[in-house]
Amino acid sequence: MVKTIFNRFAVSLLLLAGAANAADPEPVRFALIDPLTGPMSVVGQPALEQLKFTADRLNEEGGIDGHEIRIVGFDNKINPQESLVQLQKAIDDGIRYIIQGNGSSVGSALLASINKHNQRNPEDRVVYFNYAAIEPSFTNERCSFWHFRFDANADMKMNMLTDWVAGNDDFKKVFLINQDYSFGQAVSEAAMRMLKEKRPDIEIVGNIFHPLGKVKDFSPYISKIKSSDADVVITGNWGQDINLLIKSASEYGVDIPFLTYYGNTPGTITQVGEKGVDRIYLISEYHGDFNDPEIAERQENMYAQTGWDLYPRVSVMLEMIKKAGDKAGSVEPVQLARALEGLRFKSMAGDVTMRASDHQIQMPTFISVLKNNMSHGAEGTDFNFHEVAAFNAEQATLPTSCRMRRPK
Amino acid sequence: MSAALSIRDLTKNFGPAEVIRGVNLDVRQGEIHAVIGPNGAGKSTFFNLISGALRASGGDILLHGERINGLAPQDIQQRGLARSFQVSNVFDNLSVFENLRCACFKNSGAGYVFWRAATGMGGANRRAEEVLDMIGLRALRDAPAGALPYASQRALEIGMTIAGDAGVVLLDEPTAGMSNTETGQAIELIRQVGADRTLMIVEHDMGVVFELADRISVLVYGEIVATGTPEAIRNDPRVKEAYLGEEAA
Amino acid sequence: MLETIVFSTLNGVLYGLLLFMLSSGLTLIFSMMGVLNFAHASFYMLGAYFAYALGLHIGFWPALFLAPCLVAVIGAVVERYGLRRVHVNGHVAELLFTFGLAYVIDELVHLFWGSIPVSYVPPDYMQNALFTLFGTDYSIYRGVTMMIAVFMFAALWFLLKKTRVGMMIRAALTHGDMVGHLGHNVPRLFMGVFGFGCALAGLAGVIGGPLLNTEPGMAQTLGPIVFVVVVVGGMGSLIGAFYASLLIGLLQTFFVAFDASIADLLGVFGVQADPYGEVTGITLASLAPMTPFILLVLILIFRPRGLMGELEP
Amino acid sequence: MTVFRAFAPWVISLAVLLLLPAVTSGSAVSVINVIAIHIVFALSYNMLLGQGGMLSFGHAAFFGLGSYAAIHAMNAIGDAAYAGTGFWAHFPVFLLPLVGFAGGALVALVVGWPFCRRAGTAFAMITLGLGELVATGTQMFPSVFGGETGVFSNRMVGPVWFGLELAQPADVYWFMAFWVFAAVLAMWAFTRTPLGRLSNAVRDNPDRMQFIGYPPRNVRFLVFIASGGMAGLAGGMAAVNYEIVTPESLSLLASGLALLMAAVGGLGIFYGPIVGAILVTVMNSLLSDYTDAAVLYVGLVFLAVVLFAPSGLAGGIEHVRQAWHGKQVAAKAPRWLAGTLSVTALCMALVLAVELVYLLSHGTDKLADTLGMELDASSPLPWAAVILLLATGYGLWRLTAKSLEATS
Repeated sequence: MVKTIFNRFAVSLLLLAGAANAADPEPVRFALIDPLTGPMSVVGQPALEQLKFTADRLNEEGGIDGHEIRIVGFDNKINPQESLVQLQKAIDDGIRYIIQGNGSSVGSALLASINKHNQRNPEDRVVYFNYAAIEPSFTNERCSFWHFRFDANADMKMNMLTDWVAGNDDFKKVFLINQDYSFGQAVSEAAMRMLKEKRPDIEIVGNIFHPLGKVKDFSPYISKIKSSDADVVITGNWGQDINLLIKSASEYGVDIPFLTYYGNTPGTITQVGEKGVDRIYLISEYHGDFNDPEIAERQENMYAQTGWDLYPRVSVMLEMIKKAGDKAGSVEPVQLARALEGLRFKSMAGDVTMRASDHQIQMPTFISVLKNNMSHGAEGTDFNFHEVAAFNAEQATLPTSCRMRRPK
Repeated sequence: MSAALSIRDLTKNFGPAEVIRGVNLDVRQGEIHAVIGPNGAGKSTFFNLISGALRASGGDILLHGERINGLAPQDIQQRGLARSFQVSNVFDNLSVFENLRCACFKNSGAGYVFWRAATGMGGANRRAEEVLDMIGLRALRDAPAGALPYASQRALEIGMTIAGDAGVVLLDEPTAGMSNTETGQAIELIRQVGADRTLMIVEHDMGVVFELADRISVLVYGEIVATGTPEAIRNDPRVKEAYLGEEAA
Repeated sequence: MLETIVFSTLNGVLYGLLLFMLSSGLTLIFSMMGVLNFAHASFYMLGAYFAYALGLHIGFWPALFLAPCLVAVIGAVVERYGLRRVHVNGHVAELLFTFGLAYVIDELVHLFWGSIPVSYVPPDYMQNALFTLFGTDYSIYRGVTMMIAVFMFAALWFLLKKTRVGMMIRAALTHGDMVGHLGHNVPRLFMGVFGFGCALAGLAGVIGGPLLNTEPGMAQTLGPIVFVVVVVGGMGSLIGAFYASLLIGLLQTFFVAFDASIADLLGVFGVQADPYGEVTGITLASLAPMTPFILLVLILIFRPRGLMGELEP
Repeated sequence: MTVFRAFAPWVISLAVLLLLPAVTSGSAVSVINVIAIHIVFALSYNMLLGQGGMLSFGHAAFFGLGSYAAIHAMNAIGDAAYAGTGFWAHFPVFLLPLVGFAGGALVALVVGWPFCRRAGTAFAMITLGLGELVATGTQMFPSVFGGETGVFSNRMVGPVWFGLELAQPADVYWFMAFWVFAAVLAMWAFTRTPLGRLSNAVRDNPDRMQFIGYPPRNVRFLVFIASGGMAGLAGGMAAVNYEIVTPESLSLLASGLALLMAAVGGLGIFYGPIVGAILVTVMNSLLSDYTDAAVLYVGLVFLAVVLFAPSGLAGGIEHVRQAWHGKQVAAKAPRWLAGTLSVTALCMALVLAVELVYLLSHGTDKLADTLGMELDASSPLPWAAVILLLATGYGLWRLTAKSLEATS
C-alpha cells in the first residue's frame, strides 16, 4: 500500500518534471519476438509495423502514463530455441514486456520460459502479450498470470464457425482438411465434436490431413472434396497450404465455401485474387468493410506508410495496454498486469474485455467472405473480406478450466 | 618343398572376353617368384584375383593349402597375404609414419580401439618404426604421404604392404617408372623383404626380374607358357617366341 | 471410383512431368560433371520469378522463352566463376558450394521480390476448361503444360541421340574422362551443359510457377525431391529420371486418393486396431509427401545405381 | 617445452572458460551458452565430414533425438523427485547430456549400418532422406515429440551438483563450460586413437583400407555412431539450456547449420568448427538486430569461404601461426595487410549494394537507420561508391596476387 502510494507520488513528480521541462520519464519498451527476416517474415513484419504505427498515435496522446512507447523488434526466425535466446537478450536489455504471435511452438516456449523466469527472479517480472498464438491450453490448463491473449483461441473460433454452419440448413455435408500437426488435428477434432452436438444430422464426408507445407499440388485433395460432394469445407490451413488449396479448388470449379482461420494471411489475397471471391470465408476479429470512416482512414494511412494492411488485433492490444498502464498509473509489470485483468475497452469492433480468470480476451468476432470491388481493398487490390455474420463477446465466449495463481 | 601359394585352373572372364584361362602355378615357401609377360597378358588381373579385388570365374586359390578364393580382401590379408599396387595407393593426408602405423594396427591387435591413444599401441608403433627404417624414409617420417617424391611413395607402398607381417607378399611392378639409381635401391629393399617371406612380383624390367627372381613364370594371354629358373626361362624356346622374340622385333 | 482413378492418373502424370522437366537438367549435370547441384531448384525458382517479372512487360509467351535463356546465362556464369574454381577441391567442395548458392539465391529472391508470393498467373483464356470430365473441368493450361513437357522430353531425346553435341554428351555421360582425349574442350562443354541444365530448370519454373505458387519458399520445398528423382532414376539415365518422376507423381496422388489407415490395412489381415490411434491412425494420404524420401532411402540401400543407372553415384 | 606446447591450448582455453563470466555482461552469457552447444554440435559433425569424409545432410536428427531423450529424462527426474523414489530421483540434471549421448548413439547404431556402405554423394543423399523423414515424422507422433508446442520441462529438479541451481543463465554457464570442455577434449582424444586415425585413412583412400585389413564400412559405421552420440550430447546440453525441445531442432535447417558452422570454420583442422560455431552463432543471433538481410550475409560468408578459403577460417589462422613459427611474419605482413584491405573494401561494396537494393525494394533500411545514415538509393552517389569500392578492392586483390607470383 505504502509502496503504491510512493510510486504514484514518484510518478506524479516525474510527470510534473516532464511538464516543467522537456525531460520526459524514461520510455517503456516492448519487445516483439517474431520472424522479421527470412521467408516467414511475412507474418512478423506486419505486426512490427502495426505496433510502431499505433505507438506513434498513442505517444501523441502522451504514451503510457506519460512514458513514451518504444517498440523493439527481435528476430526469432520462427524458431523456438532462437526465440528463447532473443527473449534473454530482451530481458537483459531491461525490457519487461514481450509481444509475440506467430507459431504456437514459439508461444509455448516463451510461456514456459517466462513463467520460470518470473518464478526464479521475483524481483523483476516479465509479462507476455500474445496476439495470435491460439493454442487453447495457453488460457486453460497452462494458463498463467504473466500471459495475456488478445485473440480468440482455436476452440472459440471453431465454436462460432460451427454455430454458423449449424444455423444454415443448406449445409448437410462437411469436409475437413487440415495440416497434419497438432494444430490441424485440434481443429479437426473440435469441428467433429461440436458439429456432432449442434447438428447430429450433419455428415462429415471427409476428414483428411496433409503434411505441413509439403504439398505442392492439391488437385488430388480437391478431387476428393469434389467426389464427396460436400456443401462446405472447414480448414485450419495457413501459409502456402491455404493459397494452393483455394487455387486448385477454383481451378476445378469447386464452388463451395471454405471456412478458414487464416484466409487473410498477407499474400493470400494477392495470390488467390478472383479465385477466392465467394469461396474464402474468414473468421476474425474484424472485416474489410471499414464502415467507420476513422478506421478506414487508418487503414489507408497504414498501407500508404508501411505497405501493410491494418492489423486491428495488434492495434487494440497496444491500446488496451496503454489504458491499463494509465489506470495503474505505472508501467511496472505486475501493476500493469493487474490493471489489465478484467479491463473493458471499446474497440472498432465493439466492447472488448480481458477476462481476469484466464487472461483470454473476450471480443466480438466476425465471419466474412472475400469480395471484389470493395471500397477499401486489402494488399492494394480491390479485394477484401465482407461481413456475413457477427458474434458479440457473449456469443464468442467459452468457459475456461484455468485456475490462475497470482503473485502476492 | 611345400607351396605357400598354389593356383589351380584359375579362370576369369569379363563377359565374353576370357582374360585368365586356366592358370596353374605353385609359389614355393620363401622363394621370390616373378611373373612376366607382354602387356595385356593379364598380369594385373591375375594379382587382383589372388588378392581378392576380383572374383575368379573358376578354379581355386590355395594359401598354405587353404582355399581363399571368394574371400573379401581384408580376410585374405588376415590370412597372411598382402599386395602392393602398381600406381601408388597411399593415404595422402596422413604422414608417412601414420600410413605405416595404420597398416600395422590390425595385426598388432589394435583393431578398432578407440579407448587408448594410438601412441599407446606399443606393437604397432614399434613395427611402424622398424619398417620406416627398412624402407629408408626415416627422414620423411612426418611428411604427408601425398607430398612425397615418386620413388619414396613407391617405397612407402612396399612398406605398407609388408607392415602387416604377411607371409606371402604380392608386389605389382615395384620399380615401374624409377630411375636406375632408384631401381637399385628398390632391388635392395625387395631383397630384404624377400629374405624371410614368400614374394611374388609382376615386373616389366627384365634386369630386375633376372636379378631378383628364384623362379619365373611367363604369362601370355591368360596362360602360363613356362615356369622355371631364370636360366631355364632364358633358354626356353616358347618364351623366346612368345615374349622375348616379340621384344626383339 | 473410376472418376478418382482417372483424375488421380491425370494429376499424377502432370505432376510427374513437371518433376521431370525440373530434374532432367540436373540429371545431365550430375551425370556429366558429378555435381549434385543443390541450387538446381533455386534456378527453377529464378525461372518462375523472371517469367513473372518479364511477363508484366512483354506478355506471357515471350517471357516463356526469354526467362529460361536468362537462367541459362546465370547458370553458365556460376559454372565458369564458381564451380570451376571449387572443382579442384573435389565433389564435397562442389556440393558445399551449390548448397551455399541455393541459400544465397533464395535470399536474393526474397530481397528483390519480397516474402509475399507474387501473383504469377497464365493468361485468362488458358484458365478455361479444356474438357470436362465427371463435371470437373480440366484447364487448358494444364493441357499445355503436359504438351510442353512431352515436347521437351522429345526434343531432349532427339538432341542426345541425333546431334553431334548429343553424342559428345552421351559419351561424357558414360566415359567422362574419355571425352577430353577426343580433343573436345571439356570445360566449355561443361559450361554449356550446366547452363543448359539450368535453362531446363528455368523452363520448369516458368511452366510450374502458375500451377505451384511463385513464392520465395518454392525452391526449398521442391529441392530435395529433385535429388530423389535423379538418384532413383539412376546416374546418367534420362529415361530413368523420366520413369522416376512419373512414379513419384503417381505414387503421391494415388496415396492421397486411396487413403487407407494402417488400422484398415491391419483389418484386412483380421487384426483389430484403433483407427484413430497415433500409429495405427496414420493414413497413406499423410504418408504421401514422405514417399519420395522413403523411396530414396530404399533405393540407395537396395539398388544404389538407381532404376536404370549404369554406375553408382 | 614440447610438453607445454601440447598442453598450452587446453590450459589457455580452460583459463578463458574460467575468466569469461567475469568479463561478460548478462546478455552475452546466454549467447555464450548457445555457442557452447553449437561448438559440440559442429565438432560432432566434423567427426563425419572432416575426419571421416562423410558429407551428411541429416545430422540434426541425432541432435534432436538426443535432445528429446534428455528432455523426457528431465521430466522423469521431475516426477521421480516429486515422488521421492525411483532411479531418476537420484539422477542429477547435470548429467543429462549423457542421456542425450546415449540417445544419439543409439539412433545412429540402429539406422547407421546400411548408410555407411559408401561415402560421398550416396551417403549425402541417404542422410538427406533420413533428415526429411525424421523431420516430417516428428509431426506425426505428438505423444513423443509434443507436436508443434514441443516438450517442455524444468531443469531445477533432482539432486543439485556443485551447488549449481541452474536458475540463471549464469549458473547454466558453468554447466556448459564443463560439458563443452569435456566434449571437446573427448573428441580431440578420439582423433588420436587408432580408430580416429583409421577414419582419416578411410577418408583419404577407402579402397586401400581392405588391403590393410579393414572393411571401410566398419570404420565408417563406428565413426558414425560416435558422431551421432556427440551430436546427441549437444542436444542434451540444448535441452537443459532451453528447457524445451520442439520439432524444429531436427529440421533440415538445423542440419544445414551444422554444415555451415563446420565448413566456415574449416573442415581439415580440429579446432576449425569451434571457430565456425562461434562466428555463425554470433552472426545468427546478433546480425538481425542491425540489418534485415542478415540471413543473406551468413550465406555470402559461407560462399566466400568455400570459394576462396577451402580450409576455412582456421586455415587462415594456421597460415599465420606457421608464418610466426617460421619467423616470416615481417615478410608476409604487408601482403596480408593489402589482402585484408581489399577484402574489407569488397565486403563494404557488397554490403552497401545489398542494403541499397533493400532500400529500393522495401522503402526502409535497418542498417542505415541504426548507423544513422541518410541513404538515397535513387541518387547515383551511393552506387558510385559501390563501384569505387569494388574497383579498389579488386585492384588490391590483383596486386597481392602479383606479389605472390613474384615471390613464389
